[in-house]
Order: sequence, then structure tokens, then C-alpha cells
Amino acid sequence: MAALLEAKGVSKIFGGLVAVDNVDMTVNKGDIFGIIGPNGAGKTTFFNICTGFYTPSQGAIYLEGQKISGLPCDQIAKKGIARTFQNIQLFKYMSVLDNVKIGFHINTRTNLFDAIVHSKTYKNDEKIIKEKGYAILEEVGLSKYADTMAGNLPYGVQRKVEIARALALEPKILLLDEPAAGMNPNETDSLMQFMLMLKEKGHTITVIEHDMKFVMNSCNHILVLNFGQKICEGTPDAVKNNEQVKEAYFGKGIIAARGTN
Amino acid sequence: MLKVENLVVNYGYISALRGISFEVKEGEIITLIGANGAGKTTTLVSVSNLIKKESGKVIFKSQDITQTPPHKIVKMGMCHVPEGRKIFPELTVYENMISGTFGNPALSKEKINQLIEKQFTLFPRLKERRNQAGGTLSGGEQQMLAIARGLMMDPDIIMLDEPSLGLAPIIVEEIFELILRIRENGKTILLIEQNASMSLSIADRGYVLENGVVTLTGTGKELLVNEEVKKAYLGA
Amino acid sequence: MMDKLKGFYVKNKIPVWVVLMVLLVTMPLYVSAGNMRIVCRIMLYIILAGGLNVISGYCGQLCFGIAGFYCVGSYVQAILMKTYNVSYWLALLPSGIVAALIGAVVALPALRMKGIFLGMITIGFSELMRLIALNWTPVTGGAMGFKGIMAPTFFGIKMGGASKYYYIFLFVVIAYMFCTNRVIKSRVGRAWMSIREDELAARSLGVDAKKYKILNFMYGSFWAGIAGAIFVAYSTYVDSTYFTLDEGFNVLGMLIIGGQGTLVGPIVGSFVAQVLTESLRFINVWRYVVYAALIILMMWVRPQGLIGASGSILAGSKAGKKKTKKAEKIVKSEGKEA
Amino acid sequence: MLSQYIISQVVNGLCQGFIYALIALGFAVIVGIVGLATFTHGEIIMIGAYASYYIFLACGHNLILGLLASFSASWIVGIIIYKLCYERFLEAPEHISLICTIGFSMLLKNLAQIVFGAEKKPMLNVIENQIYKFGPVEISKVQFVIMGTVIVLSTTMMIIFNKTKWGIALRSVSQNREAAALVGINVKQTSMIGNCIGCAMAGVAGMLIGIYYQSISPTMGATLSMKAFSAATLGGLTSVPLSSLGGVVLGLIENLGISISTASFRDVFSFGFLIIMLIFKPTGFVKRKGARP
Amino acid sequence: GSTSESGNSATETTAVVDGTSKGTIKLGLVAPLTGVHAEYGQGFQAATKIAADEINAAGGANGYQLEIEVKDSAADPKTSADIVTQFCEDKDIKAIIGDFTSSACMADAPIVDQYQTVLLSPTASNPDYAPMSEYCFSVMYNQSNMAPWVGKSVIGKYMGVKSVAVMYLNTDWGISTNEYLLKGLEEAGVEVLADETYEENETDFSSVIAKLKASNAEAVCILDQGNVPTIINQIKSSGWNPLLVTQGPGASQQLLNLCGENAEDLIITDSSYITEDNPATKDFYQKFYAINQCAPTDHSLCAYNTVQMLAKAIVSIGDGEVTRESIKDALKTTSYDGMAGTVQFDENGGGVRQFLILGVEDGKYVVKEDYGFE
Ligand SMILES: Nc1ncnc2c1ncn2[C@@H]1O[C@H](COP(=O)(O)OP(=O)(O)OP(=O)(O)O)[C@@H](O)[C@H]1O
Ligand SMILES: Nc1ncnc2c1ncn2[C@@H]1O[C@H](COP(=O)(O)OP(=O)(O)OP(=O)(O)O)[C@@H](O)[C@H]1O
Ligand SMILES: [Mg+2]
Ligand SMILES: [Mg+2]
Repeated sequence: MAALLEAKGVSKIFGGLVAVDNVDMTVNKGDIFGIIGPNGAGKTTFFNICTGFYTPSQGAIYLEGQKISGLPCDQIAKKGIARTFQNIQLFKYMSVLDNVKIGFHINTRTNLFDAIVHSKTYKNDEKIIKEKGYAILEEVGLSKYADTMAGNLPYGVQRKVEIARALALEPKILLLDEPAAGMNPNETDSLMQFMLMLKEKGHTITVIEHDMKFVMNSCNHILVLNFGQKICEGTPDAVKNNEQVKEAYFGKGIIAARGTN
Repeated sequence: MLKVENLVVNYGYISALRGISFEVKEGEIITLIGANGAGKTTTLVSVSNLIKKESGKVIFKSQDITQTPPHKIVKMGMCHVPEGRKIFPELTVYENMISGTFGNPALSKEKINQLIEKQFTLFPRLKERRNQAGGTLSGGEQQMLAIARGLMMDPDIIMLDEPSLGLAPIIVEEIFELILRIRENGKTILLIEQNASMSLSIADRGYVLENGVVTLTGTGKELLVNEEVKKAYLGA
Repeated sequence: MMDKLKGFYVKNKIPVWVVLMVLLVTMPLYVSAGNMRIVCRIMLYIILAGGLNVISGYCGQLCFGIAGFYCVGSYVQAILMKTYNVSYWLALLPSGIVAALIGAVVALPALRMKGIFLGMITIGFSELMRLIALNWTPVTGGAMGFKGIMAPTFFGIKMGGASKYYYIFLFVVIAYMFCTNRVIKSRVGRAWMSIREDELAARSLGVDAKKYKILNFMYGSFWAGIAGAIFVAYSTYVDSTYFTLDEGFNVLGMLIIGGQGTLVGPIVGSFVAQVLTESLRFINVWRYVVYAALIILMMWVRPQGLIGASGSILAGSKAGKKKTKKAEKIVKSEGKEA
Repeated sequence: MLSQYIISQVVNGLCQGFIYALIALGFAVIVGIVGLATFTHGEIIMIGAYASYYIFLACGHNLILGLLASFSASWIVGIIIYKLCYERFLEAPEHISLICTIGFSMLLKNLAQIVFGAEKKPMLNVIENQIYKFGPVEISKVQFVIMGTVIVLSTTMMIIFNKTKWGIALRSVSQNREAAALVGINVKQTSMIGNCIGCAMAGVAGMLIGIYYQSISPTMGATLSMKAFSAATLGGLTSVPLSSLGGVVLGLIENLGISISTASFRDVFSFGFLIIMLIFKPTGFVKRKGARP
Repeated sequence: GSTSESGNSATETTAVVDGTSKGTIKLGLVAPLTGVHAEYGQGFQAATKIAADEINAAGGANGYQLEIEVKDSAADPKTSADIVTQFCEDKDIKAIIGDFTSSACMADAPIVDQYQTVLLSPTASNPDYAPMSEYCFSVMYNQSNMAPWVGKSVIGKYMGVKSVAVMYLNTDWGISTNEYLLKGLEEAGVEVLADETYEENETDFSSVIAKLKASNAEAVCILDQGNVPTIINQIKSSGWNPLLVTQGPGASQQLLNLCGENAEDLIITDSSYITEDNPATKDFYQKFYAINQCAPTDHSLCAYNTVQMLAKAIVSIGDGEVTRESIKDALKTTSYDGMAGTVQFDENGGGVRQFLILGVEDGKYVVKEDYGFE
């Protein structure tokens, strides 16, 4: 399979702190690619580099063989990377539908003059947004919340809205930062089903998560970071049995064990 | 120690809590479980009096604290580690921890230094980052800081709102061990967790919240084996 | 009260508009010339507050310097008309465009900063514009000002005097409302609002924040420039004292009283501010003391402005103090399912 | 001769810069440390100046009494401002309290014109006009007092805000009020006292400015507060010593600019400098910390 | 403080004194009672009231009682123009007095031209203002006569200095005064070593003063109004002691109060000096003080003169009908001989006044040269 997203020797340094240290990564089309690692290992920072919020101190990121690091984040979004945030960044005072509508930004063309004269472009765009917007909400199971203000929703639902909004970009790859945080096991489970469904539909997903059950059962490939460095990479089983990972991440295993049963 | 009677809280038209009652005795670990939006956070927030209550009563150390301002409640020995971290982004890690001691003026300088060292051994990450601004920490580091800040005041009762949120499994383990250790020191704990199986397994008693009302109570063990609870919160 | 009015409007859209238009068009017939001038002043401030509303209300960029754009528009119109003998109508658009270009220049630093720092830049810019007008004597007339800028003729009717010039103001206000209404309901408006709500998230969704902030400043300052341009020919005289910082604060005050981020906010704000200051004349020097007290009182009663929605990022109350019954049901039913 | 001229312009710039710094101090405390938006600063300066004026009129030129009067008058106004413009809007977006303070400043200004009279009042020879010479540098006694005040106040403030527990409490209040309440800080009281400290500093500044310029008027604060606002912004708002540095730099830039052109370009230099500076360093002299995606 | 009498009403009516009254004539006064220029606007209000009361008490102007309606323009030209329109719309108002700033007056000019109503400003000083319409008048002297005289006769001849440094306000008034002053200085052969301008809201003049000081001029000429005391104080406290001459602020008690000892030896030109110990102005001073609790300035005196001149114009209409038009025609030729010399208008409606050269000695004004010094 072709490499969709590639990182080559990426590092990020804050002052004296090496947050990401010479990391290589290859995400193939159709993957659900997991990134795990202890707190402060540099996972979110790595995402921020992939999506253009940070420029790497060293190395580069490639999307379909094209170098994207150094581009501003909105350009990268246009190239086809959509993301969610670790600490939810919804438009809290807007309705769920409006949140999704803004997600269509890159897929529509209306400019100031189109808007003023209600040109053909404008009408087309509004039609697309309306139809597809509802379709996405339907798909994610949020249609009953369409008119609710996003900030008032429970934590777990907000996470879903963020995913729906990212889907509106029709991205080539979706980066999810701890999507299951704050969800109970049942909800985590349904999120997992949802992700697998997306995968079925041909989406490529990269996900950061601390819930091992979630990661082990959904990802087909896992990258483990510690102190910014890659300490291990491979299939869930390979990672699970890696001593270094056990020591740094799983601890005595009470929780990691849950991943297997 | 803490007694909540018939608590009702509304957000505008929405009723988040519709008459919740529960009790926390000294030295107990109590856990509240429930789905997203069941009202767990709202319960803690209204106990700390951060939002307006419609009706109901909160009694702490046999004093009515229903209308007591939050900072006074804290000074009575109640610590609340809020959902979503809420650390001070522009203060350094060290200053954030110092700010935790405001709730307990009785602490001496030595005691404070001791406490700081204690948190640092608990979360070595924080020690490495002690002069970094709180806002630039990673998500999990912020969560550690929030817990450490809460522990700095050396409270009598500590209310933890999803303390394991965003933490690596190894740290989650430590947190749970820590909770047990805190209890051994004679403190009381009110815990909210998504990971119901873990929290119930260490809890003395648990309350199940559903849509703003308590639907089930029992000891941790009882709830762990309860079919309904199993189905709804523990994951099949 | 607000809801009832809205309900009435929704039911009787067409009659309401017809009555409103007739009242507006025939205004000079039943309002005295002296009061027509106050009406014109209200309209001037509607356009200014409207321009500011686009910048600070819809895009969330703190701007104290709207008077600077107003100044640019005025002077460009005056210079074109007096120095280059361009006709009134032909000069209008360039005045707006020059103001918009200056707006783009101001937006450049705005790309990198927020809040009070941005506010400070706009204050500095506004003062710079005024100082240029004051000191660039050969072009702007300096402290001596610009005089004798004539109102235009329109199909042989000289538009001088408030009662006639009113129609020009009215036309521009309607044009502003029409365009802005369409823009904010489009992709462009949504992009602006997404920047206001959460710039980071907006950028992650591919909204080119730079481009849209520049566009936003240009659009807002364009209208402020147009306001300046039509104002000079109305006043016939202009000098730098018209464009003090206080003017900028006044406009911002009106906007906030009316309600930021709403289409009618500027109208209500400007109307209330002018009518209040005029009707308080009877208390003499106490006028502004009482007016100021009323402003504070108003913020206490309705911090989101007279028209503003309470569930908005600009409102000050936490999300969802007020919500539709429908939303409530949804949340409740969700709770049961879980 | 030329160098003498340059030296005297530099000294003038420094002195004026210290005046700006004096006002910027209080402003930085209110806006930067307590985290409240204000446009009433100029009027508090005026209140401080009038309070000391009436004391000087009644009790003779007693600096200590004047100081007490301006300090307490502006402290009280600080309380009123807090109650009217901030307390209710602590959770609300900034622009709301901003408008309240704009309203309150309008109220104070107009009220002062009615109560004190709209005309200028003389404040002559409170500190005798004595000039000290250090080689080519000439500095008057008042200027010494002002410089001393700025230096003493900014160091004290720096120590209070950075080294004491109360300082940490004050800063945490401005960053997250809910969390501050949860660690046991009395949010309302703390921010009120912070606001009052800022106001009192402005009041004292008002007295010194009155003494320095030898006259006071109800509208004296407007221009000065804009400059203090710029100075504090240059200083990055959150740091008291850097804000006073911002004031001094601003004064220097202005006066050096004037010495090569004319005084009517004063604001062109200061605002021009501010804009250029902010374009290159969007948060002033300090680096804003604590934010990341 | 504000006028205690004005109380809650903007209109000040004076009771009719005797039966011979032919009725009342209403005058409008537009002035900045609030805002940055409130000091002057409130001065206008008090001074016009004093004048009207005096005239009415003496039987009125040609038997007509004068009534003044005051409206606040808040120092905003737009508002000023709106108020002037309201006055013009009110058929009872026969003439308008005001506004304070030239900006406001110039915004008002087209309106009074359209409505053919006299606008008599006490203080408008922009040389372009009065020529804008035949209905526009100003009692503030015209710089083209005055400033060259200051340069040539006062600085050149009376003071006899060889070099001078000039600082002037960057407003219409300051710029035109400076221009004419330089002409006068040139004629007198006085060398101008520095010519500096500054903004109206300036507070710190030290850098301008340093520049003047570096020029080593014998004398400093200050062309300003409100800032003069501050400038004088700052010159003195910088340890410099040049000859000082000023034009613009008017010789008021306020100036002396604000400068204290620093005013000593100051040379100032004005058509009179308004202090309590000047017999000519004592009465006015006291009345003004009773209303405003502060000393009147030259601006207030000008406002007083506007009412007196309108009254004289009305008197000169005689048995003719008092209309807006007849007031304008009469005003053109009116000349008023008051406590501050003779005031009349030039062909454009600009003010022509006579001037004294005054000095300050022991904290008091002393007439150095009488009217007509050339
Ligand atoms: N802007 C910054 N300035 C300084 N240090 C930073 C900055 N951003 C991140 N860091 C540091 O870099 C490290 C990596 O942070 P990152 O957020 O990538 O961790 P993470 O792997 O996502 O952890 P978590 O699982 O807790 O979210 C952390 O130790 C953090 O303190
Ligand atoms: N500020 C608010 N405005 C309106 N509704 C709110 C607000 N905060 C919470 N709610 C609603 O109140 C209900 C209870 O919320 P609460 O946060 O207490 O739930 P929770 O049990 O803590 O959920 P989670 O597990 O997601 O944290 C939810 O339906 C939520 O949507
Ligand atoms: Mg992370
Ligand atoms: Mg919760």
C-alpha cells in the first residue's frame, strides 16, 4: 500500500527541551494507526507538527510524497489532513450544525461578491453544505443535536461533534487526539465501532489514546513514544509484549491487561 | 462528613440535577458513576458552590454550607480537583503548586516544602518541569499538576473529578494506589471516574447517577456485580 | 417581549417591511429639519458602528480605531472633490476603497496579535491618521481644514440640507444592511465567526485566518470610509478635530449598547445613544453624567447589548442560560437513553 | 553646544518617560496582573490630583498629607469602580467591563467639571524649584522625586507580585477565577484589592503630575493615560518593571524625535514606535507564556 | 462650578423690567458646556447672561428684552451644526452666538448661510471662517491686523529685542497668527532663531523649550491660549529666564493665578485686562465670579461683547423691524465701545479690536502702552 502520511526524522525542541526526537513514521492508506506513550512523551506535539501548528526543528512531514511541513496549518488542512484536539476546541457558542458547516470551508468557493449577489457559486455551495451537513450528522448519530449549542453538550458528545466537523473536510487522513478521553467503557466501545466503520468506508485514521482496550482492538499498527523518541513500533501484539513499553507505559499491568480480555 | 440532601440544579431550562441525596462518611471512598451528562460534575460543582443551586442542602462537618462561598468551603478542608484541569496557565508548575496551599493557611513553611517534595516524588514529571508555565504542559502533565495542586492543601476531604482523564495506564495505576494511600491517612475521598470497574473496586460505596437522579446505591462490590451496572457502565 | 416582537415580525414580514419603508421614505415630511439632522447623525453612526460591528462583532477583533478609517474616507472624498474636481458620486467608491486598503494595512499587525494589544495598535493607527490629516498641510489643509465641499445634485435636485441629504444616508444604510446581511450568512461570514469563536480550531479546518482577517478589516473599514465620504459633503467642512479617539470610543460604545455581532445592534445602539443624549438636554451640564450612568446601568441589565443574544460568545453569560424548549427535550431524552 | 543640547533632550525624554512610567505602573497592575480592562485610569489620575490639591489648599504644602489624600481618594474610587464595572462581569467577556469603565470615565470627567469646575487650577511650588547639576545634566527636585517614586514602586510591586504568596494569588485570579476559588482564594476581595492598588498608584501619580506641571484640570488624564496605556503595552502588560521601562523608552523616543523635527509630531513618534515594535514583537518586551495548541 | 442659577433649564429668561418693553428678542447660544472645552463654554454661558441681564435691566435693547437660549454642543462640530439648524428652524431666534472652536463655526457656516441667520462667534479665529458667509461674524480679532503689530511694534519696537524664538499652537489660530507674526518681525528686523509648533493636547513642553533655549534667543514669544501658563511655568522651572511675551491667552486673573511668581515681567497684549482691581472690568469680574466661581478669561469677555454688539445692532435698527436680515445689516456697521476698547467688524465680518501692551509687576497687570501704540 502507498504511504499516505510520512514523517522523516522529525524533531521539535522547546528551549532546551526535546519534546519530539528524531521520529519516523509511515501511515498507509486505510490504516488505523495508533500512537501511544507516557504523558508528555510528545504525542500531541507530534500531531501539532503534522498539522502545521508547529514547524519541526528538524526533519519533515510528507503527505502522499509531497512535503507539507513548513506550510501554515490552514494550507495543510486544505491538502487533506483534518484533526481533533486533546482538549476539545469546538465553536462552543455555535450550534452543532454550524460547527459542521464551518468544516465545509475548504470544500466550498463562495467569496465576498458571490455572497452579496447570491451568485450561482453561492447557491451551489449552500445546497451542498445543507445536504452533506445533515448527512454527516446522521452518520455520526448527532442529527438530534443539530440545533443545540455545542458548548452545552456532555463531554462525550462534544468529542463526536469534533469528529463530525473534521469529517466535513473530507480529509485524506484524520488525526484524533485522545478521542475516548472522558467516555465510559460503553461509549468508548461505540466510538471504536464508529472508527472501524470509517475505516470500512476507506478513511485513514491516526489516533492517540491512553485507553489500551480501545487501541489494541482497533489499531492495526502502533507507534510508541517515550521522551520524544520512538521506542517501539509494530502490530498491537508486538507492542503489548515489548518489555520497554511495559515498563514505561503499562506499569504493573492491571490496566493494560484489560486490553486483552 | 459530607451530606447532600435533595440537590436540584438547573442550567437555564435544563435540569441537570433533580433531587440528589448522598452521604460521605469520614474515611470512606465514595464514587459516583454515570453516563456522559448524567450530572456527576454538576454535583461536585454545586457542592463546592460554584454554581447556583435551585434547592437542596449541603452539610459538611455538620455545618450547612449550602450558601457558603467557595473559598470558605475550601478553607474548611474540602478540596475539589475540577474536571478539565483548570490549572493556571501562566504560573509556573511550582507556583501552581504553591497556589494549592492558599486553602489551608495553617500550613507551615516546612510542611509546605514537605508536601511539595511529596508531590514531586509522586509525579517526577512535574519536578522536571517545575519552572515551566503550566499552560505549556502536555495534557497528562496538566492533569498531574491539577491533582498535585489539590493535594497541596492537605485537605480532610478530596473530591476528584475524573482524575485519570488523559493519563497513561502506569500513572492511572499510581493514582488509584494514591487514593488508597490517602484514605489510609484518614482522609475522605469522593471520586468520579469513567473507568467504573476500577473505581468501584476501590470504593467503599458507590452511587449510580442517571439523568440527574440517583438510581442505585450499594457497596463497591455489590455494584460491581450488579447486572445493570455491568451492562451500562462496565462494558460487556 | 423580544420574542413576541420577533414572532410578530416573522408572521407579518411583508406588511412590516412595507410600513417601515413608507415611514422611512416619507420621513422628511413629518420630521422638522432640525430633527432631520439628528436622524442623519443617527444614520452616520449606524454605518460607522456597522463597520465596526463587522470587525469586532463578527470577527472578534478588538478595534478602538474606527475613527481612523472614517477619517481616511472623509479626506479622500474631500481631496478628490476639491483638489481633483471629481464628481461626488465618482469619488464615493474610491473613498471606501482607499479606507479598505488602509484597513488591510492595519490588519497586517492584527494577524499576529489579539485583544488589548490589537486594540492598542488600532488606537495608534487612528491617532496617526488624525495626525497626518493635521500635519500634511499641502494635501489635507492641515489645521485650517477643508471647506466648501458641496453636496451633489441628483437628477437636477441639489441634495444639500439634512432633509434631502437624508436620502443618501438612507440609501447607504440600506446598502450596508443588505450586503452585510448576505455576507454574514455566507461562507465568508461563517469563516469570520469561526475566527472569533476559536481561531485555532478555525485554522485546523482550513480557514485561512490571515486572509479572512484582512478581508474582514477591509470590509469593515470600507463602510467606515463610505460613512466618512458621505459625511464630508453633508458637513461641507472637515478638519482633524472630527476624528479624535473619543469618536472611536463613542462608536464602540453605541455598538456594544446595541449588541455586537447582530445585524440590528448598530441601528439600535446608534438610535438609543443619540436619542438619549438629545433628550437629556434639559438637565444641562448633568447630561453626560446621567448618560454615562445610563450606559453602566444598561450593561448591568443587558450586558449582551439591547439586541444581542444571551447565548453568544459576546454575551457574558455562560453558554445556555437561555435555550429553546426543543433543545431541552433533546438533552433529557439523551440522558434516558444512556 | 550641540552635545549639551542632545544631553538636555535626553534628560527631558527621561523625565517625561518617568512620568509615563509613573502612570503605566498602576495601569500594568490593573490590566496585566489583576486582568481587568480599564479606561478609567486617566480619571483616577485626575481624582488623585484634585484630592491632593484640596489638601494642599487646606493644610499647606504638606507632601505626606497630600500623598495620603490622593492615595485614599483613589483607593475609594477603585472600590467604586470595582463594584460598578467589574464585580458583576468577572465571568463575562472583557469588552463588557471595558464599556462600563468607558462609561464611568465619562461620568467622572463630567462630574469633575461640575464639582471642581471646568477650569485649570494652579498647584504652584509644592516642591520648591531647585535644580541640581551633574556636569552637563540638570535635574530638578521634582524630577528626582518622580524618578525615585517610579523606581521604588516598581521594585516593590515586582517583589510583591512575584515573590509573595499574595502575589501568586492575585495572578492566579486573573488566569482562572473558578480554579482560584477552588484553591481557597477569595476571588472578589483579591481582585478588588489588586484593582485598588493599581488605582492608588494612579492617584499618587496624579498628585506628582500635578506638582510637576503645576496645574490640574478635569481633563488632564486623557492624553496621559493613552501614553501610559501604550507604555504598559510596550512592557507586555504583565510586568510592572517592564511597563515602566516601556514608559521611559516612549518618553525618550518622543523627545529625541521632537529634537529632530517638531513637537506636533510627538504622537507620531510614540504611536509609530509602538506599532512598529508590536509588529515585530506582538506581545511587547516580554514573551507571553502559557499558551499552546 | 456651573451656574447655580441655570438650574434645570437651558433657557434663561430675565424678567421684564418696565412697561415700555416692546417684547423679547430671542438669541441662541451654542457652546461647549461639556467636553474638553467646557471651561470656555460655561464661561460663554455666564458672560452672555451677565450682558443680557445688564441690557435688560437698563430697559432692554431699544426696548426689546433679550432672552438667551443655551444649547450644549459638547465641543463636537456635528452637534454644533445640528443645534444651529434647530436654532435657525426656530423662527423666534433672531441671531445665534457661538460656537467656541473654529471647527464648529465652520461646520455651522453653510447652515446659517442657507437660513440667512447671523452667527456671531466670540472666539472663532480661523481666517477662513468669517468670509464663508455674510452672516458669519467673529469678535475675536483678525490676526492679519493684530499679529503683525505684535511682531513689529510690541516685540520689535516696544521690547526692542534683536532675536526671538517663537512657539505656537498647531491649530488654525496658531498657524495663522504665527504666519502674520513672522511678517511683522521681519519688518522690524527681529531675527527669528526658532519657530516651533506643538499639538493642542501637549502637556510636557520641555523638549520644545530645550530647542528654544539652544537657539539663544533674547526673548520667547508664545502664541497659545490655554497652555500659556503651563509653558511659562515650565520655562521658568527649567532654569531659563528669557524675556517672555505672549499673545492669545488674554490678560486674565486666571493666568496670574496659574503662573504665580513665574508671570513676573511677562509682556502680554490684550484689549483689556480682566481682574478685580481693574476698575473697568471689576464689575464684570465679580458678576462672573459669582456665577462660575472662577476668574473670567478673555474668551468670556468676547462672549459678553457679542451680546452687547447684537444689542447695539438692534438699537441701530431703530424703528425698523428687527429681523434676522436687519440684524445682519446693522451688525456690519456696529462698533461697540466697551470695557475693552472699541470692537467692530472688517468687511468680511472678522473682528477688529484695539490693543494694550501690558506687563506683569508684583503679580498685577500694568498698562505699559495704551491703545494706538504703533
Ligand atoms: N510550547 C511548549 N513549550 C514548552 N514545552 C512544551 C511545549 N509544548 C509541549 N511542551 C513539552 O513537551 C512535552 C511533550 O508534550 P506533548 O503535549 O506532546 O505530550 P503528550 O505525549 O501529548 O502527552 P499527554 O499524553 O499527556 O497528552 C511535554 O513535556 C511538554 O511539557
Ligand atoms: N454550562 C452548562 N449549560 C447548560 N447545560 C449544561 C452546562 N453544563 C452542563 N450542562 C448539562 O448538564 C447535564 C449534566 O452535566 P455534567 O457535566 O454534570 O455531566 P457529567 O456526568 O459530569 O458528564 P461527563 O461524564 O461527560 O463529564 C448535561 O446534560 C449537560 O449537557
Ligand atoms: Mg497529548
Ligand atoms: Mg463530568
